[in-house]
Amino acid sequence: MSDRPVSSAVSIGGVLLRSPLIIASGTWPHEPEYWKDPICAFVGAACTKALTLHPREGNPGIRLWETPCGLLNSIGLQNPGIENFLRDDLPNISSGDVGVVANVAMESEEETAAVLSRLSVFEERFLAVELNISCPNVDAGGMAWGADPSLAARAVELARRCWKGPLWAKLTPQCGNIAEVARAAEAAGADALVVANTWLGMAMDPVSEKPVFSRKVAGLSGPAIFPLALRLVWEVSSAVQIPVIGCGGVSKTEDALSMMLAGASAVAVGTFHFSDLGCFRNIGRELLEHLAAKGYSSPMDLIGKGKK
Amino acid sequence: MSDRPVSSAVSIGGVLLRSPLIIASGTWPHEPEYWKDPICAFVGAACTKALTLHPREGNPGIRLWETPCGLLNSIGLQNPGIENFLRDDLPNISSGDVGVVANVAMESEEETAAVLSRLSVFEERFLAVELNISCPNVDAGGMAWGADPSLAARAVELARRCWKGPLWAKLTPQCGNIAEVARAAEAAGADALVVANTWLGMAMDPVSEKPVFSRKVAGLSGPAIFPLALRLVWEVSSAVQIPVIGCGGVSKTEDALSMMLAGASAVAVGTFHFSDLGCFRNIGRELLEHLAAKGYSSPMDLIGKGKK
Amino acid sequence: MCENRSSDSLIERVVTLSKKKDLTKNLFVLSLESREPFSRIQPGQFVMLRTSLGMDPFLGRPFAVCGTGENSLELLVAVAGRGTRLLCSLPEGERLVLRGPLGNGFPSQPGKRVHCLAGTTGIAPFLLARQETPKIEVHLGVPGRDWMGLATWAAERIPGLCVYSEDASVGLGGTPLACIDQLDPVTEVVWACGPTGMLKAVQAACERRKLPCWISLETRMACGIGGCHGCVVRTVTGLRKTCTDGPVFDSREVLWNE
Amino acid sequence: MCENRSSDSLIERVVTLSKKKDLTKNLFVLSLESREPFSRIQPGQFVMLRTSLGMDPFLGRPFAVCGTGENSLELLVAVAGRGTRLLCSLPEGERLVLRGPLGNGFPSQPGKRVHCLAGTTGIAPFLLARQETPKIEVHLGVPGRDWMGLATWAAERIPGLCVYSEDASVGLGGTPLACIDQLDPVTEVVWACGPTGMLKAVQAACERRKLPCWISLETRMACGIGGCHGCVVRTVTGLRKTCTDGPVFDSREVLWNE
Ligand SMILES: Cc1cc2nc3c(=O)[nH]c(=O)nc-3n(C[C@H](O)[C@H](O)[C@H](O)COP(=O)(O)OP(=O)(O)OC[C@H]3O[C@@H](n4cnc5c(N)ncnc54)[C@H](O)[C@@H]3O)c2cc1C
Ligand SMILES: Cc1cc2nc3c(=O)[nH]c(=O)nc-3n(C[C@H](O)[C@H](O)[C@H](O)COP(=O)(O)OP(=O)(O)OC[C@H]3O[C@@H](n4cnc5c(N)ncnc54)[C@H](O)[C@@H]3O)c2cc1C
Ligand SMILES: Cc1cc2nc3c(=O)[nH]c(=O)nc-3n(C[C@H](O)[C@H](O)[C@H](O)COP(=O)(O)O)c2cc1C
Ligand SMILES: Cc1cc2nc3c(=O)[nH]c(=O)nc-3n(C[C@H](O)[C@H](O)[C@H](O)COP(=O)(O)O)c2cc1C
Ligand code: FES
Ligand code: FES
Repeated sequence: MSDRPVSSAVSIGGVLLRSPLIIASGTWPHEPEYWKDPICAFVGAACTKALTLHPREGNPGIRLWETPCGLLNSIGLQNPGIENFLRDDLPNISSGDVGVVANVAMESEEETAAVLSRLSVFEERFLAVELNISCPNVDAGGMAWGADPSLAARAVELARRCWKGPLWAKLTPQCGNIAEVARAAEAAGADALVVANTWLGMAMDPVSEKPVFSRKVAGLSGPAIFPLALRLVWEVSSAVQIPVIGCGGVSKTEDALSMMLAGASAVAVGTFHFSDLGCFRNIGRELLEHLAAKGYSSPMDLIGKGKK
Repeated sequence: MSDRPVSSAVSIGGVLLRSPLIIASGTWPHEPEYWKDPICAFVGAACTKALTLHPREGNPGIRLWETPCGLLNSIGLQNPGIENFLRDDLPNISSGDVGVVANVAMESEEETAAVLSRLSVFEERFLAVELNISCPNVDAGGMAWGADPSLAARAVELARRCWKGPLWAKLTPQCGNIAEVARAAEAAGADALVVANTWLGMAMDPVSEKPVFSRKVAGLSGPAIFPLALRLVWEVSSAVQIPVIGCGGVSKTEDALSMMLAGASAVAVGTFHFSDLGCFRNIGRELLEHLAAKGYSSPMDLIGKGKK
Repeated sequence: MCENRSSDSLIERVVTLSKKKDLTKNLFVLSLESREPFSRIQPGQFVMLRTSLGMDPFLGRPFAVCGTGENSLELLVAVAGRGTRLLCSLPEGERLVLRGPLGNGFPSQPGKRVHCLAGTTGIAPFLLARQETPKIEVHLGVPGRDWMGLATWAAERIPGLCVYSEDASVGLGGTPLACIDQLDPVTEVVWACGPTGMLKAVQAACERRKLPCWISLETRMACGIGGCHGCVVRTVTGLRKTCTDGPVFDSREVLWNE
Repeated sequence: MCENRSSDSLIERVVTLSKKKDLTKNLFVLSLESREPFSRIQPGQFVMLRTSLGMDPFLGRPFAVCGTGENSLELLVAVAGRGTRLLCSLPEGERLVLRGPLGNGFPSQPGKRVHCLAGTTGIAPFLLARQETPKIEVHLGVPGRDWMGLATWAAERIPGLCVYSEDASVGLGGTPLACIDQLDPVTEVVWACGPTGMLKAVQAACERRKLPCWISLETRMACGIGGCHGCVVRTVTGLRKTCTDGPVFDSREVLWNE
């Protein structure tokens, strides 16, 4: 038990966050007010939408489908391309109150290298690069890079060469053995692992008798997948030494606590804030209350405690 | 369009079911009234709890944990053993109105062979054997058999030798490539595939700061996983010629229709009937209404139609 | 812990369902009261509404605002599926969570004579517009008799409302599009809100007559604030987000999604 | 389609929340009305109750029946988490889905003088028992002042009810276990219902005095009908299902789960 006041700050492989709550990639507007307090008051960092070298339109047709306590999405990396992002979005979002994590979609090695060298010019504006080797909504690249330990290693090595700042690798649940992929990414130089991205699902329209999405499959996120993501966090954090960021279905303070007890150093929230923008404030406050009640001085005291 | 009256009967690799709705293994009482109409009026078959050679106590501690639109379970194959089952339960359940599918847990090869030869003595009392190579709630065997194509093939070959009746293999989502496992099971002689079992998840108790379940991980089922199971059904039914039985999260008529459009010949319901015993009747009726409205004469007209 | 899912950010607030009026089967006017006043709401702007009970369904549902008071607003909600059924089954006094007002409404200085064409609940933004600009003309199309309650209620609020139904069972026979041929492209402008099929027909008819036309689109939405990229529509200037770039667009720009 | 999740099997039925009475903060008596009459319900039997709104939370919640009429029954529900909070927030008139009555209650021919020991809502089965067998004696333990409303309400229904609280803020100081030492193992029997900790203490005290004792257990349940094997408890005769073999067991048989 300690009398020190509780601070919510955490450190992720040397990156200091004022709170362990992170806004997950692809879910947050690139508008200036969303990167400032009070909206972000309890947020430690926010991830950009996935960035690619060239502008991308993303997928045609229906892109969203609500499921029981979940959401299927097939956005498909829509983004303005790295140059437009750096010119139009970065000045807006990097002058706010919350740190920016650049989510970089793994494309071809040349393209990814090009994106990372452009980002390197603005290195001090980013808390970290989150290398997305787990997008289920594109044909080439995407999730395939994260499905296999040797491909994951190759992607992370490439990124490590092109980006000197903190490097997070965002893993996919769609792989035979996530612990092996995690170890490969660690060995290749990742500073932290984001566990994980969306889960491959599908929806069918019984009226048209066709798959709802143009690419047939889509990524499942939201509270429905929380128990699955928690299991991955437990597994991966037992397999590697580097910090793990839990991501998938977090909606409640208990979820954030559970992820950290299972070994996460921080927790990302995506889908749930679509329905509840107050979730950061609620979770942030209740987390501090919980720490105080348990006599902890920092959320970092929780990390991996459920394993002992 | 057809004027013939709509029948709900389907055939699964030669096994005729009066309805494509199956009650999933491990969820239904072995009491006589539950195998009779009216409770079963809209049910085509019901699976027994997993059977093993010797009696099993299952797992200690908490066995159930509700999650958003889902349920984690860690029952762990509790059952009275094959002899007690044959003596005490079989006479009750095989004299009802609904066909019995014997769910056989894959244990060691000797044990499984012994169970199957005992079942063979009563072959005519069973519609089929469902070989469970996908239980996530035991240490040895269980899901490991379904994680790998060659192990799956070995398990199915063994079962094929010991059981001459219809043989279904119940696959696990926890495998690198389910299409390969499915093809291996088909080649080894399975007559149908059940796709799939529960998804490996976890729960943590923030108060005790420990995993909720004694085995830490547990199996996630219920509406939360429906989009994930549907994707597996789509994938597996594209990979094999034998019939596929969709299983995972079905709760609505749309879900049953979606599974069949994605390639399933029948649909199992487990967790959802815990909360709604009327679901069989509702889905059964609405399925017939849907078929009639669309001018189909049989649910079999739907199978795989979403792929065209 | 945060199970009540309340929120006190500026964008989201807890409101009380102060009144629920049913117009016809499956069609309700919901009056919502807020502790804090609302900023001025443009016709065409919308809110996302959800319950705080359970997490299924968990996304808010988008609805155009059809009336405002200082601390209150009104929505016209048709039961279309699970979410709207749940919202319309709640008792008065229930607390709900509201995000908004969101998006861009119809032009605030049209400068021309405005003709509003509505398909069923598409009348919502025009009820609000009429609250502020009594000289707009409103045409409402409904499928038939079942919608009489909507026509009657809307006509009370919009004296002079023209109602149409294909079979002439309510109001005139035909659709609100009938008026388009009489309009003058120089002095008049069309605003339309309703099902996509109707909007496409309005777009085509106005195109033919070179009439300026603004349409309010409906797309699936998750966030309503420009975060998810789920609500995009194809336009002549590329993909645009219905929630933040719309939902009201110049009809000449909209290319739809096919 | 089947979104209303109604059911017309014999085991499950739609009921109406005809009355909701709050006894104290977070403690309610729910009266449920059914179109079909209920079969006779034994004290200790329970039902599983769920809403038909949304699928989260989706499992029914188990509650002992505390009162019955011909077509109605009453439950005493404490808010303990998400599910009970939702159930207790619904308005009168709401339709709910009820599974049951389920399980085996206290012995119907005890043949001895019955002393019922209840911890808070554990009084539910004894309210029902008293409805039928006025000569049982009931002892209720509550944590303190906050539970005064329960004590008052229960005392109206059970004249002569003995109430205890540790700090003597309601009724006598101490716990219902106090009476055990005065009982005669030959002519008297104990029935107990309440939190697990209390039941263990009652079990131990009765064991010591060789008093016959029946206890009603609470375990997590998914189905309530013996299908899921989720509710098992370790007994001298092996694992037993709380839902179908219990929830009332002879206390000498129960080994608990640790
Ligand atoms: C800007 C805007 C304004 C709207 N204004 C009104 C209004 O004033 N009155 C009214 O009754 N309806 C309005 N709608 C339509 C209303 O949002 C849908 O009817 C409602 O979301 C359906 O939800 P559900 O759960 O009942 O249906 P379900 O089909 O069960 O919904 C499943 C999912 O699809 C989405 N969805 C389904 N249909 C639509 C649709 N037509 N538009 C957008 N999303 C849809 C839902 O939001 C949900 O996420 C508006 C929609 C938009 C985008
Ligand atoms: C046979 C029986 C009779 C009961 N009678 C009463 C009664 O008369 N009055 C009353 O207020 N309560 C009674 N309970 C306890 C009541 O069922 C729980 O308080 C309730 O299920 C908690 O649900 P929740 O969603 O509010 O809590 P949560 O903790 O959110 O529930 C999560 C899950 O755990 C289960 N759970 C949590 N606590 C319990 C518990 N103590 N017992 C069983 N399951 C639990 C829930 O059912 C749910 O599946 C009884 C329980 C049993 C088994
Ligand atoms: C609409 C939407 C868009 C997303 N876009 C991206 C993306 O561009 N890059 C990425 O790495 N993850 C993306 N994700 C995945 C989320 O960042 C997150 O990993 C996932 O949704 C699981 O977390 P959640 O359940 O909290 O949403 C997206 C998710 C959603 C719902
Ligand atoms: C409590 C419980 C017990 C189960 N026991 C078994 C079992 O013994 N054998 C088996 O093959 N599957 C078992 N399952 C898995 C179900 O049969 C089914 O495959 C899974 O729950 C997914 O379907 P659902 O979402 O409809 O429940 C069990 C599931 C639950 C919830
Ligand atoms: S609804 Fe999320 S961007 Fe428009
Ligand atoms: S609750 Fe399912 S067996 Fe008892």
